Amino acid sequence: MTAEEIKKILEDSLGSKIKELTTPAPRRMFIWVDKENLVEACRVAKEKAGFYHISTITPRDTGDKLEALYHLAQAGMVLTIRAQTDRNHPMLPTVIPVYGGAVFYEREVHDLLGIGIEGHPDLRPLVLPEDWPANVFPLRKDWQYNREKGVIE
Amino acid sequence: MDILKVFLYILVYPGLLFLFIYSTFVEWVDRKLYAKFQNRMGPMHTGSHGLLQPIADFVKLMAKEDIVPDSADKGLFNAVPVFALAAVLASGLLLPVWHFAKGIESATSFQGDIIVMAYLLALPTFAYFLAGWTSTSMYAAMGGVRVLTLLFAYEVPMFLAILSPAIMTGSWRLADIAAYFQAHPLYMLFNLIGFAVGVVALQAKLERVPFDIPHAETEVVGGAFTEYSGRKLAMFRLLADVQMVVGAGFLSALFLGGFPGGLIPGFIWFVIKTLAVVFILSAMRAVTARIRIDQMVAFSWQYLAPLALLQLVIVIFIKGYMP
Amino acid sequence: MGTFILPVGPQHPALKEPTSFRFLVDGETVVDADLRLGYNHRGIEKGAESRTYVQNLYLLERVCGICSNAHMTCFAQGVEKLMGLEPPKRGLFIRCLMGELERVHSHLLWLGVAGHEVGFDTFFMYTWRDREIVQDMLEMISGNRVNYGMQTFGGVRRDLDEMQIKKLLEGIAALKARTPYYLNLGASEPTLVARIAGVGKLPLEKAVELNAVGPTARASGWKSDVRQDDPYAGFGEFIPFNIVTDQGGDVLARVVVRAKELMETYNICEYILKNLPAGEVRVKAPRKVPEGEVVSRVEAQRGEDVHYVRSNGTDKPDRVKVRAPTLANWPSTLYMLRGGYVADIPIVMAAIDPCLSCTDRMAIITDVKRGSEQVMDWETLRKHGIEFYRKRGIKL
Amino acid sequence: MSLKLGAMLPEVMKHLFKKVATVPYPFRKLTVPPGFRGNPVMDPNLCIGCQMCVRDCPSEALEIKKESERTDEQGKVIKRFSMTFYLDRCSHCAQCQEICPKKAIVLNDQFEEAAFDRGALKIIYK
Repeated sequence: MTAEEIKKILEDSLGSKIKELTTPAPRRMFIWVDKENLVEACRVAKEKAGFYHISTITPRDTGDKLEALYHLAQAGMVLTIRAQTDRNHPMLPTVIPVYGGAVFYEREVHDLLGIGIEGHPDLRPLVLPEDWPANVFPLRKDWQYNREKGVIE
Repeated sequence: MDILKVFLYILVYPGLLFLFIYSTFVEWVDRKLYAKFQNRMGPMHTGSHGLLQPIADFVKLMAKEDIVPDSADKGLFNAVPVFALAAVLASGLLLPVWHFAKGIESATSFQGDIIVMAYLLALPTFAYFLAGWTSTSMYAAMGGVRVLTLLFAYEVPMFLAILSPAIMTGSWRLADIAAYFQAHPLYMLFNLIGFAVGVVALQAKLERVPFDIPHAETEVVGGAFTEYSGRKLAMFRLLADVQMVVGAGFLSALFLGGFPGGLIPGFIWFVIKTLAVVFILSAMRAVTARIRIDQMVAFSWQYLAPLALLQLVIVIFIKGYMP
Repeated sequence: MGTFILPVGPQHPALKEPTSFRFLVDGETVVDADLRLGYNHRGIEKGAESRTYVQNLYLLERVCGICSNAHMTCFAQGVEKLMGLEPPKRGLFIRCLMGELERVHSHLLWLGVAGHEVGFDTFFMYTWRDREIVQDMLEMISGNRVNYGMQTFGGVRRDLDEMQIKKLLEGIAALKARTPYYLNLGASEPTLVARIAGVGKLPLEKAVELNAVGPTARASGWKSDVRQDDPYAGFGEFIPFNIVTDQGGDVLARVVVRAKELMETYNICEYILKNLPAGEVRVKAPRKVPEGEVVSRVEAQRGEDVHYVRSNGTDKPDRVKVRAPTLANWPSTLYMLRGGYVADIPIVMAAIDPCLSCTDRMAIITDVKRGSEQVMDWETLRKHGIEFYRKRGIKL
Repeated sequence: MSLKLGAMLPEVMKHLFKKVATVPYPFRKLTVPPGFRGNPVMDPNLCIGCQMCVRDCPSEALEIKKESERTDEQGKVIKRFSMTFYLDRCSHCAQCQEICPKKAIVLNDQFEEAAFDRGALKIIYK
């Protein structure tokens, strides 16, 4: 499928739900949707546009908001769906019903940036230890770790 | 004089001292062969070409911390290795290596010693199970259960296989069987199937690849020995080596015509024949992958046991028409 | 015996790296499997935000030892796109060559480990002996055996000379002769085949549904390969290659796929070395990166490796996200393990070629004498360690 | 692919008479190919103290300090710099060698780096 075809399918199916669509590089496409429309966008991407594979989910702290980037892939194209949520009650819907392989990525998102995943069956910590303090999320920009330098005297 | 001979027999040759030294040597041979098969060097730096490495390993383990798990039955946990080692060392005394045991029956060579020997060699297997069970560790328990499952797979073919030379010679005494085959060397050829079954069953008894299922490290860590350390583990390790020597000697006495010619030639025959068996065991270890427990049980009952039975039929047939 | 929980890891002989599985086991059958990661989490993504791009190059190389070059390539080519650099053709060819040589070493390593997991140590020794050839080749090119450090922004750091190319061709010819010989021997050994055939079945639809990547997906018959789907470096344009698939979906199929991929990789290496274009190997890269974001993908030997880099106009990135191929394969591994035998756990886990690149953890140390559980953080643990050795007369 | 019991046996037997592939390593030293990335060695005569290596070192293993400063007969200022190298942090990436504009840092062929004393891992070139 060419970039134009994919673009047409997405625009036809999602319409005004797409806030922004860019193609910064060949074989790369970024779309921005509201978090309410995230699952629908994923479903359209998988069922109509042929994005069978979820590469990963990148959670990111933009400063005033938290966002998650869903990298979907098929032969010849990588589609990134951007969804943002506010910092105080970060919450995103789960995409597991569409992409079964997203289960570990969503747990990682929950672990490291503290974005709640609505509808996720199992949100135990995945990479952080069980005794990690609550409400401390290492990948947020306000979390700093001051490493002590080990020096040989 | 006889008393002295008995003491010599129990303590020196073929008793404790000899079995200890020779089993470490056999372990060295096994490791070296295995390494050579794999294009490696094997042990090199303790003694000439690593000859003392098994002893060094043993001494090192003896010096290590000895841990008993809190929830284990301490008495049994401590007794099991000693008991198992004692059983195997006792079975070593029954090997017909010294000429004075040949003519007359004695405490170490009597009618039915072949059964006693098979029994003593089977005892460590139960000890392994008990060791696994008293350790109260998940891996050890699993290893223990696997030990018993394995036992039911190889023990029947093993017993059927050792039955055939006994039937052929009409004696239940190792020395008699060996003497018979020394007198009629060609009859050994009729027992080749039995020997093959015996070697495979011995490999399973020794729990070596492809039958090292009870302590397959990538599956159940150390199997029944997971919780054992220090002296007790050293005893189990020594036990495995002694078992290999005695098992190889047992098969040689049964199928390969024993160790004729008195003290010195007998000793040389013993070394040659046991090393030959050990060579086969090492080669078997080098060319196979570990099979699963269900595959092992299926293999024993589909191939090993029928082969052993076939051997029995052949022997009975020959016996019927023998001059 | 009833059902009980069998812990495998974080330390277990079947796992060469720390990860923790909990298996609900009924006798010898696995009923359910659960996974816990993070024993190796070093906070690389956070660390990358406070380092310059050049420093990050080497930091990200150390995400994983075996696929170091794949991570480095992925990061380097992503940042190149942000910088708007076009590496010279010779540089791209050498970049591909490194990737393929790394694939050779990794697949040979894997074959050996697979042999070891089923107790076939002879096979393990032979494949690892042959792996030395490719390791020496990599050492000769890059000056190191594991972290090659060959990729940089705008090309590669070292060039190949005629002597090296000759030696490389010789080495590949030797491997090309040896690999099929030993694989045929292994494949005709009944005990080995009995252990891997029909074990760890992953049907095609499950592989796609659970988003498996790399040889795991290809062994289920799914023709996906980043080198073809999303060509990078010299692939697609200059360097021809075939994708190997198999329909089996079991461990045997994964062995077959990797074995055929090895042969294919030898051909790619030969093609690269014989058609190496002349010219420079790198262009000069700026220190600051203009604002932007990029998704970079590389076909590592375990499958698809994804990096997301976002720059903010300074010499340090705003966000770097790394997704190593193994994480993508865990859901399908858990699927494969359920319903199998305990004895098949190591080989099924090994079959996806797991590599766990995952922050320092708090350690719990139980003081045996006092019988109390003492929670030590990293710093106390370090001091405890130093004190422990000092008491024993070792100066630190 | 046909199954054969003991398929590896001939191969294994052949190896009984082959030369071993392993080396008794600590007793027989190994050589490394040219271009090996060992420890950085700094030549104080060449260093101009630009701190490029310190800035680029991913593991913060280098420190460059000014040792002395003197003015020669022609009135030219000659500075000498020393480098403190922490071997315990070095990751042998050779970035310092690559970035050095005066080629003052070269990586040697040392690869046996273990020491009982941590102090031995702090190396000063001046």
